[in-house]
Amino acid sequence: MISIQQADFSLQQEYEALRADCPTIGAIVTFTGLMRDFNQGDDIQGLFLEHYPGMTEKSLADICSQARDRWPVEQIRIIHRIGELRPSDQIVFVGVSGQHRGEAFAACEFIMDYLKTRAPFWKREITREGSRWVDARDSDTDAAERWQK
Amino acid sequence: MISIQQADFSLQQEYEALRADCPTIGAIVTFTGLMRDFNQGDDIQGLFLEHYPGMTEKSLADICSQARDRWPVEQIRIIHRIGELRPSDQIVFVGVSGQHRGEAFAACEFIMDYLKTRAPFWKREITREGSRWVDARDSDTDAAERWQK
Amino acid sequence: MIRIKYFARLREAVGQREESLPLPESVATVTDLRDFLGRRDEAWQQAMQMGGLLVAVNQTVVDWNQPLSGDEEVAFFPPVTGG
Amino acid sequence: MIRIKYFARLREAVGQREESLPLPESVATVTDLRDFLGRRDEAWQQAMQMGGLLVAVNQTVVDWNQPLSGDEEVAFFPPVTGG
Repeated sequence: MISIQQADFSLQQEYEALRADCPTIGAIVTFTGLMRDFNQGDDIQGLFLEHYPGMTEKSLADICSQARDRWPVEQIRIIHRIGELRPSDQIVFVGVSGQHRGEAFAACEFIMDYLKTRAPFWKREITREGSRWVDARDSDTDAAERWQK
Repeated sequence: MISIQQADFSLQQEYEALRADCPTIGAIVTFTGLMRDFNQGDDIQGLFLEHYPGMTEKSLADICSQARDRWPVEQIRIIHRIGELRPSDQIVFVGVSGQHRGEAFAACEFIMDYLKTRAPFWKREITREGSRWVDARDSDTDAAERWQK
Repeated sequence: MIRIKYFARLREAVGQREESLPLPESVATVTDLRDFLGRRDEAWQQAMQMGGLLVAVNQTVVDWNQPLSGDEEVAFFPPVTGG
Repeated sequence: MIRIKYFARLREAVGQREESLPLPESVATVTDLRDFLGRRDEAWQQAMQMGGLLVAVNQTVVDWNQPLSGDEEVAFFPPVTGG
């Protein structure tokens, strides 16, 4: 299930849903991305997350289906927040359940790497001096390209 | 922090501790291992986990310190339950927080792979026909050896 | 009609969120559309040459030689930075 | 005195959880100790030849040529299966 929302989320609630009543599940891997208060040498006071409604959901669904083609996982859950966020806020959640840990780890990291480089979200940082669009990072592109080898 | 305990644990509580008041943290990865009700073709009714008190803590501390030598992570939390467990019970938790996701993913998976092959725990499964010691898996040895390349 | 959307830094640079227009005669591909828009004025020209610019047709990122028939949703945007 | 511990399948096979004994004259390494214990009777012999058997000295897994001085905690156990 994929959610794009302004509201915060509860890790426990998502975890319970991934775990729910399925005794074949042996492994649950979760990733939570939090807002840091520091980037490129500046204090960050806040963040604004813009996205492309419609395409966002489509691209995340496509990333999930690619993950499922690669690994036999059970459930996948993605939540991405949009709008205004403050330091230490939760931004993104990816949770994967599966029979074995290797698959759950790989699928979870793959989804994050692809989300970072393919899902249409853009961050605008608010600093003391004003606001600025965040630049894409080469390290994210490199992380995503690893999976194509 | 490392805990070997009979009691269950709360993912939310562990997550909150990893997240606590540290706005430089951008990523938290958690792994939870659950008891499956099926192994090698048989229904499993329960599990008994034996360990080597003293060495268990020592080996997990050593695995953590190896992870820290490899990746600049913030906090590491390991919980492993012992004694009697039932299907769907939580068995093990590894949580890692860090500035960036790649490091947190790698450290968390590394710790699990090493725990599986180096920490002195032994599982005894209870089936309808009686009980039996679980055999070590080659796939776990392979997973741990990956990190030595 | 082609429906065109602009996002993030690009949206600010062109001062527009979206628009619709009939497919111009000179436009057969998304590259043609970008060039067409870039001829509007200097701000547009600079914006449409933004480094790393991406284009999506009907909400899927495509190559710059993707053909257009005139009834698509086309979006231009800078590299993504979510997550 | 050497303190010896046995775990899991091995503990059951030798019917013992732990014991202490003075270092036997013939024992200079952990392999010597394994062989010494294996000479007790047939059950011990079979147990101490268990496939994949591991040995830890003072709670650290060591190679089979690890020397013993006579004042260690030595543990024998099958491959681990936690997690």
